[in-house]
Amino acid sequence: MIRVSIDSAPIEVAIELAALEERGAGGLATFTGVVRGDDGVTALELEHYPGMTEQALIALAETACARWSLLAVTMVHRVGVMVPGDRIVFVGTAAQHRREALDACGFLIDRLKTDAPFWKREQLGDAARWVDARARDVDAATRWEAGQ
Amino acid sequence: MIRVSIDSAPIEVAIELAALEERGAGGLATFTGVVRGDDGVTALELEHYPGMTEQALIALAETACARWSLLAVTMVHRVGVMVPGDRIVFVGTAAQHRREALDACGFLIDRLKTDAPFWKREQLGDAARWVDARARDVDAATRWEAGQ
Amino acid sequence: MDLLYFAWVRERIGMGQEQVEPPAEVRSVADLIGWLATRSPGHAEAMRAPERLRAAIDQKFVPLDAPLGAAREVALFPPVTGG
Amino acid sequence: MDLLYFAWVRERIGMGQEQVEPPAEVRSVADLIGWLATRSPGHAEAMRAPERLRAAIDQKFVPLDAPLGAAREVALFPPVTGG
Repeated sequence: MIRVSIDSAPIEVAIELAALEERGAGGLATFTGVVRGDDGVTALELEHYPGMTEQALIALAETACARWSLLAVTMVHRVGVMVPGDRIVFVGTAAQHRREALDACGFLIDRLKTDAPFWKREQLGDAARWVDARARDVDAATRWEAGQ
Repeated sequence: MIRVSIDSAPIEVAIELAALEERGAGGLATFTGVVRGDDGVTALELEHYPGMTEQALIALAETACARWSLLAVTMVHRVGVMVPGDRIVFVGTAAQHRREALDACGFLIDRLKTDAPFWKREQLGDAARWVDARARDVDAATRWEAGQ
Repeated sequence: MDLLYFAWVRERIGMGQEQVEPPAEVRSVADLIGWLATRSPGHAEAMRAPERLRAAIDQKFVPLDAPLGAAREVALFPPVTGG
Repeated sequence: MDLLYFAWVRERIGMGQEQVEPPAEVRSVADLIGWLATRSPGHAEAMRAPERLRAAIDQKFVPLDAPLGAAREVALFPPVTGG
């Protein structure tokens, strides 16, 4: 079961987890990304490429399902305006065995960072800046290519 | 912040997650283990070594905090009688960076399996059997020694 | 051909999408970027540093030297920063 | 010395804890296991295969050849199976 959602509404982790648990798995791994208030950031705006984003997330989930034995994958990304403390992304995996759930979860969040068309703009009081892509995100995504 | 709990009450993942999120981290990783109904298992009973168990989990959490930059670690293990579908264990980590949260979460669940004094007894209708330790759990715990 | 712009590419150009009919000699994404740079000062500013741009053809990421082929939708944007 | 038993060790012995005063020649956990085996048929059954037993002294895991030293609490149990 693959569930992908891109929505401007807050991410409801308890609901996402309950849906994953219903798959009867022995292990569930999750990653939740939260907007940080570092460096005076007052708000974060997420832009995306409607249509392509959903396809990109589904393709990632399918890749994970081909690589690990998974019962369910959930990927939820919030878009629009958020404030520090808001959840921006949730990735959850369900599997019979913990290592598969954990590895697939790590793979999905690493690859989401480089393979899905989202762009972040930070608001710092009256000023705004587009967030630069980070080399370490590319490195993190690349490590999965070696079959690590 | 380290939170360790061993309790016969159901594990409330939403409450545990909310407490982790309050630490202001950028990333939260969790693992939830659920009782499986494989092979006709009708119930699972968890026995532990009161006093030592708490110490063992706190020691693991402290080891993780020394190895990764973490804002919070939560380890909750249920004991007593459970049925398939019940959560048996929850591990959650909060960190500024996702890789630290994810790696620490994997470390904690792998090492919990070998380093904390819990014992599982499966009920299969009228019959009961103590679950044997698995070599692959020892292997999974050992991989963290090489600094992987 | 439908063009889509995102993030600061969109802001510099001043619009999120437009329809264009590039001449026949515009064969690759890189050619398209060069041609777009001549359309307005905003386009020129957005296309000024092609190495900072990324592209998708028909909603698939492609390198800048990818041929446009029969592309119906081409998107130009900075490196992605989701998650 | 307080002894604690868990899981099938507890079941075979028929109790979860007892107090014992082993003789001076019982110096290691392995010695203790051998000595306990003589206390009752249940103890004998529980201690029959020492390689299947694990131990803790004063709530720390120890190998079976660990010296008892000034141990106040010794626990014997099968390999752990939590998580």
